[in-house]
Amino acid sequence: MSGQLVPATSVRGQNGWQDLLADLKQVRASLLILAALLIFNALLTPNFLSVQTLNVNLTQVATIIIVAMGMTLVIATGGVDLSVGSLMAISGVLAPLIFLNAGLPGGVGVALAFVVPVLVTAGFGLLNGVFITRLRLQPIVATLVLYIAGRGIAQVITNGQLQSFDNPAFGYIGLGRPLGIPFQVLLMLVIVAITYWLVKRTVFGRFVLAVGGNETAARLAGVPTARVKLLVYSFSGLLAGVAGLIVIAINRSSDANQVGQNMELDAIAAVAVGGTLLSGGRAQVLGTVCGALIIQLIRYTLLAKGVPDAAALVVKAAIIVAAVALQQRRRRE
Amino acid sequence: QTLPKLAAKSTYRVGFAQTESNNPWRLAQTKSMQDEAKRLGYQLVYTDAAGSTAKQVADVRSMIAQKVDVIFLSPREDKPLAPVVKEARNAGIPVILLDRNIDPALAKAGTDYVTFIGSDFIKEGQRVADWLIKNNKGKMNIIELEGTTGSSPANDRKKGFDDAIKKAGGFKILASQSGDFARDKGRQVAETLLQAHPDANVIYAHNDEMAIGAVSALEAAGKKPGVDVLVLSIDGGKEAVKMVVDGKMNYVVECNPRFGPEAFKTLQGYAKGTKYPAKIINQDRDYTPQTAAAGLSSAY
Amino acid sequence: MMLSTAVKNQSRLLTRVSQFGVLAALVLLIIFGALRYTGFMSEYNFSTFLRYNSMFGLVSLGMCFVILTGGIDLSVGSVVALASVVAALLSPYGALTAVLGAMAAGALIGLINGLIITRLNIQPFITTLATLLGARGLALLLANNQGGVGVDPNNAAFTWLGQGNLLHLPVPGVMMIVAFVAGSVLLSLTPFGRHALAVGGGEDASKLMGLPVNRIKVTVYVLSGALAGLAGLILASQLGAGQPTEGVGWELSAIAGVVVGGTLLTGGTGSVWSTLVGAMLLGLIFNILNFENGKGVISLSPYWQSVIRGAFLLLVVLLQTRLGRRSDRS
Amino acid sequence: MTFSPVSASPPLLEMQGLQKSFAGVKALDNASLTVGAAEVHALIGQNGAGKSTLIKVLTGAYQRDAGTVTFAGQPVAFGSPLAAQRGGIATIYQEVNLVPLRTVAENIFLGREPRRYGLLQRPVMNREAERLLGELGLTVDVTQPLSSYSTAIQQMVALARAVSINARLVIMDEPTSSLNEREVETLFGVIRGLKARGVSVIFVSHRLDELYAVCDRITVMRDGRTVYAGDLKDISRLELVEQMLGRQLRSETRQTGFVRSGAGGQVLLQASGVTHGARLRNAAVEVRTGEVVGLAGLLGSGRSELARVIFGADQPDAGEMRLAGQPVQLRSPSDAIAAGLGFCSEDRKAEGIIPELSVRENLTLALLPRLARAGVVDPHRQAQVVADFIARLGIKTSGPDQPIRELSGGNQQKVLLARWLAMQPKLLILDEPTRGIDVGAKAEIQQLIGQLAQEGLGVLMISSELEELIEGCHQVTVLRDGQTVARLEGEGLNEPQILHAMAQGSAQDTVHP
Ligand SMILES: Nc1ncnc2c1ncn2[C@@H]1O[C@H](COP(=O)(O)OP(=O)(O)OP(=O)(O)O)[C@@H](O)[C@H]1O
Ligand SMILES: Nc1ncnc2c1ncn2[C@@H]1O[C@H](COP(=O)(O)OP(=O)(O)OP(=O)(O)O)[C@@H](O)[C@H]1O
Ligand SMILES: [Mg+2]
Ligand SMILES: [Mg+2]
Repeated sequence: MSGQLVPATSVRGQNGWQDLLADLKQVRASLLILAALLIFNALLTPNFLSVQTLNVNLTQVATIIIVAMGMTLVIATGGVDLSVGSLMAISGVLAPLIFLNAGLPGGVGVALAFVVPVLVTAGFGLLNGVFITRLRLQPIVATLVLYIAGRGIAQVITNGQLQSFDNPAFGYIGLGRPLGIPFQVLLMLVIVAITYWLVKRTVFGRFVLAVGGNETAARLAGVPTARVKLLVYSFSGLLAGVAGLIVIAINRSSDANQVGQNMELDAIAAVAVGGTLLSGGRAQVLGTVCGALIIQLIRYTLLAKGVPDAAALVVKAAIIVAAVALQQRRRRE
Repeated sequence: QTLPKLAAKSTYRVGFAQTESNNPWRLAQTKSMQDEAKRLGYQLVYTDAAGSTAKQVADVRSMIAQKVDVIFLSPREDKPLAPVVKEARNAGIPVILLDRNIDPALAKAGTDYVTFIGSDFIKEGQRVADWLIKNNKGKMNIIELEGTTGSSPANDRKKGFDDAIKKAGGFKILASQSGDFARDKGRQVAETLLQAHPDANVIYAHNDEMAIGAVSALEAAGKKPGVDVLVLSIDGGKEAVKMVVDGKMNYVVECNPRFGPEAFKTLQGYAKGTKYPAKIINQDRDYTPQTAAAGLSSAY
Repeated sequence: MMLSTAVKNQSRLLTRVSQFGVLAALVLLIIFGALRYTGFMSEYNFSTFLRYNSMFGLVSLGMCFVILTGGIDLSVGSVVALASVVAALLSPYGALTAVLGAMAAGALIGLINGLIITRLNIQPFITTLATLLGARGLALLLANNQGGVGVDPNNAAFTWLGQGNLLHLPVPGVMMIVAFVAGSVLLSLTPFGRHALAVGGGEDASKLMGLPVNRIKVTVYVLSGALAGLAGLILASQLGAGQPTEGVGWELSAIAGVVVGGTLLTGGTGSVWSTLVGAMLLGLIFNILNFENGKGVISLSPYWQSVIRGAFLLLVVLLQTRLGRRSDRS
Repeated sequence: MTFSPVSASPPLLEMQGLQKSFAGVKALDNASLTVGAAEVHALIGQNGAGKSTLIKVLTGAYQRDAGTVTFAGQPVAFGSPLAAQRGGIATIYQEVNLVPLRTVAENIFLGREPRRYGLLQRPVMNREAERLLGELGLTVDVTQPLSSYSTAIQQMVALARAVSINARLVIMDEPTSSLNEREVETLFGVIRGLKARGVSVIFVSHRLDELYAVCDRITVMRDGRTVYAGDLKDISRLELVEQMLGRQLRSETRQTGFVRSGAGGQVLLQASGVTHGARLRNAAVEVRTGEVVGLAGLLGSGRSELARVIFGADQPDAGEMRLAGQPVQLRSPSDAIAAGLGFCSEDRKAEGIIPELSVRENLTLALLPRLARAGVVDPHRQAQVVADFIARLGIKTSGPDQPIRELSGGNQQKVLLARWLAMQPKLLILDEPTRGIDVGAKAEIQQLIGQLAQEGLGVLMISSELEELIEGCHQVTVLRDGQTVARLEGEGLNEPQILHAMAQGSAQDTVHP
């Protein structure tokens, strides 16, 4: 058998930038919508073109994007994670309990407050994974359990009471501004980069797509499907935990009833508007970022223009449908 | 039909149908009720409707089925709870309404329920407006952070404030959007509105939580809360009153959630045969930069 | 290659067992309640229970049909709210107008769902997530941002629909039972029901076998919308006001009810009656928790209640799938 | 190009100048097809030639880009398979397209259930279904879900469905790929019956023998074009294959391309007493290095199940397995892969391909961990492996980035084979590796298997084609009802012996110690 090699030039996937460009091309529908929204606002919304506007939007969208990164991977495996909002509440409730604890020396308490809650929510994410892989529950049902019970757990921990605090060291995650850039925005960028790299470059990323594309086939090809799912749901839980910390740091208070409310819907909408099919087998990381930005900009625009809440809901619904439809038309072409 | 009698006993089984428990005000109200019941040695049968009127109706009915002695009800809305109030009366259970009233066309105090204890939400809005009118520094541009869309405190606090402001003239409400009574949402909405309306110099929030969120938003935008922009709020929780003391907020109207003592006193009085008026309006304070420091220790 | 008769019968039996597993759980829970709480078995509690839970039953029925075809309808909660407002607004023009209006409003949102899903090819989850927002917005707009839209107090017929009795049964309960009987006939005795199941079991195959897949899908969403509309009507009549902010999270209760009833979210199989049992079971847990609280032995905060509800859901679903799977295997 | 006209009577179906592209790929390029009345028409061509596409365009599953279709004298353009069905065309599509969760009877009658007053008449439907299947020589419980039956039975159900639709034209896209010879005979009987009733049949198959057995006329497609049409009796097999491949052959390609070498070396795999539920009861098989072992048996005899158990995809209830003499317990496919096993399953669509992923990702899926350092994939090595195998196996694809779902069935199969060959396994298990693959590719694959064995690979191959087993295997193990009933090699390895063992050989007298 003559093992003939195709000349190396025809082999794709060598240049990282080309790769990135190709990916951006895939999500150009979302990019176009995003551009349209930006232009609309630049022309019609007063004071839109300013650094502070950028700051406001990026800080507000950071948590959605962070959670949506985990959601992208979960959805790529053909699942969905409804529990993210409740997990945010859990991490948000745990952190102040730790750093306000008098028994711990200041620095240690804050350090633990960053680490422990996130590990706990990752653990809950793992539990979601166990429900799905070991107990073989469908993802919607499995994560619905923690969606209901998770917030309850957070509320039980604090008996529903709001915890206020003023701790600059901990607050850095939500209020810090290295080089004038909000810290949570930097954190978000790092998490996006990591997720993108996971999907593009690692074996794990391919396995995620394979599990979502055809689980039986993946298993027969030696993909450790259960482990892949456990990891993905843990990752989602971990990121939800991080987002929870950011939210409470900005507000200098933790409210188990409110932290992360409706986050699952925002994150899923971001993923969908970003062009990832909910049936699994694909992951458009950059698309999700665009999707989240689109949703954020819609919200900003409607608020800034003074559109009443009720009407804003209708407009938001229409834009989500239009964006997803456009995205899919593109793909079919 | 008349109100059922309540036998004078040493202890009672008392129902308390709460509307929701997703904000500090409600939590404080519930705690106050629970503490007072415990102090008196009564058994409190507590339900939480989680923001659903339909569930609250079912909750009250389950209390009727359990034959509690008295029902304290914080009706989520003024019409839907009227039928169950009558059902309770017919089942021989007196009802005392807390913090929100029932449409007088559908149920009457003295015949259908004992009385209503609470504050007047419209009045609260008015009081905020009155303070602002009095402290008018000319050219006031207002951002209003509304409560949960469709909820009665949001509607009433808006109505009271807006009407008074309109009548006074010379004020402009630049934007009025819902912040859902929540700190985080209030902060985000305030951030956006401040960005879109840099000329705003007053923020009126329908509750403390949103006002505290607005203070964060102002700080993030590099403005001095309480100085560059006046911050006004309703509720009067400790955190907000502290902010008035610190000069970050300017005026807070109290809406005291500590219903326990008053509610149970009314119960005992009713059992003894005391007659009550249709409404018992709480004597709510307010906190100005001058009075806040003194009131801080007693704020809830 | 054929299964022996004995094995076959055994497998049938086990399928039954899995179907009746939830029913058994329901009966056990009722017995538990009857023994433990006074007032639990009263006619009053029974009718209260039905009045409130009939709305969940109706929404779950619609959801069941949607899920059978492999779809999902997240918009039902908002549709209930929208329909209740429509019913309240129409109540001065007669009870029938209000009934038809509420159901039409629901059906209209269902139609929009169905058309977006089939024509624009957008997945049901996303489509109905969008209409969940949109219908809520519409409800608030129609209600002029007020928390409640008063019903015409003079329309006794309208009030009867939610608050009246028929043959000693609450009217909403009767409506629910009638709807379930009709739903059951539709599912197991008409070609439409079989086709809906087929679409859920294999959409491409159904298309190649010549089924009008799109029409079937649109129909189930319209059905789900109309049933949510009926629930909205009951809501408005029972509360004497249209409720634009009601129904938050009902979609998840409905999904849970359907799943607890043993229907797979992937579509293709499922049963109307076990959905009813599933929905009632979830309602009963609320009722029992209320009574337990009233007993005062252990006073549970509402927070513990949601933890318990989550755990209960997990437990029932697990039991359900375990039993179901065992019957599959033999 | 002009083709000899059909007999005097006007044709039932005439398709002319058909065009169809998918995302720029021309699947049909001026294709034509003419089928006479009461005629059994063969449609052949290499994998990806466009046969299935032509059929789907006809039945309205796809909309054509250009061309005319005349059916029963009328120009038609069916908007959907339903319209085609109503118009008198019944179709069995290539991948069995039924609804697994619904019962057998429902699958047969879906869309045209017997009803009264708008209500379903279930007993009537079940009785009718039983009768229809009975006519095909099949007795099954029609109230059970279709998924509880094997691919072959599902294929027969699809057949029953097609036959029971009162159609003037029945299309069968590779109906025989999962049938055994007895069932193929039944099918032929059905086809002849249809013909006798004046119904025409379009029959797609890669097995030339079958074509000559039942077909009257033939159309050959290549690269989306119709390259030959005429009476089957006028064309020899050699000419037919030349038309298909588009090149001159020196002599007719042998049906199988195995190179059988001397018997193998040490024992590689030893499985004995394997039991799994009711489907496997005491099955045993042995493979040596460098040996191709065939696994024969009737449908449902447990061959696939045995393969799955060996590969760790299912856990046996009892049984012993040794690899290179060491007892092993494989708990999952990844265990098996780590132990040097590879497994190409029989159901390409459900268990093989990951449809959304590219050829590249599909091909290297199992290999990925080896192409990676610290979990990061090396794109250069990956690209190299892919390019290498695309060339070696002659995979027809527009490039490694093409999603595998866009490839024709045969080419998908090649990608899956490449997935395992790239692993350089010690033992390769192939379940029906040449099912649905055209003659050219089939010979190549068989040759490849032979060659790999020569290089020391052990192969366990399931096949329903006796010829393939006899010519290509050193040894054939026969299963019946989940039991190993015979192990044939050397002189004993011939068709009558295998058939005998498959059909009635008893475990006691034929099993070798
Ligand atoms: N849905 C589709 N999208 C893109 N390309 C397609 C699609 N369906 C078929 N093709 C392409 O059209 C060509 C013809 O495919 P078709 O399935 O008709 O071949 P075939 O002759 O039936 O092959 P086989 O014998 O392998 O079944 C192939 O190149 C295939 O890749
Ligand atoms: N007794 C049975 N009852 C129901 N289904 C059966 C039975 N036996 C076998 N089957 C079905 O037939 C399928 C094929 O069986 P198996 O894979 O063991 O045999 P096989 O010889 O490989 O047949 P095939 O040629 O269909 O691959 C099984 O996966 C199973 O779904
Ligand atoms: Mg084909
Ligand atoms: Mg097989």
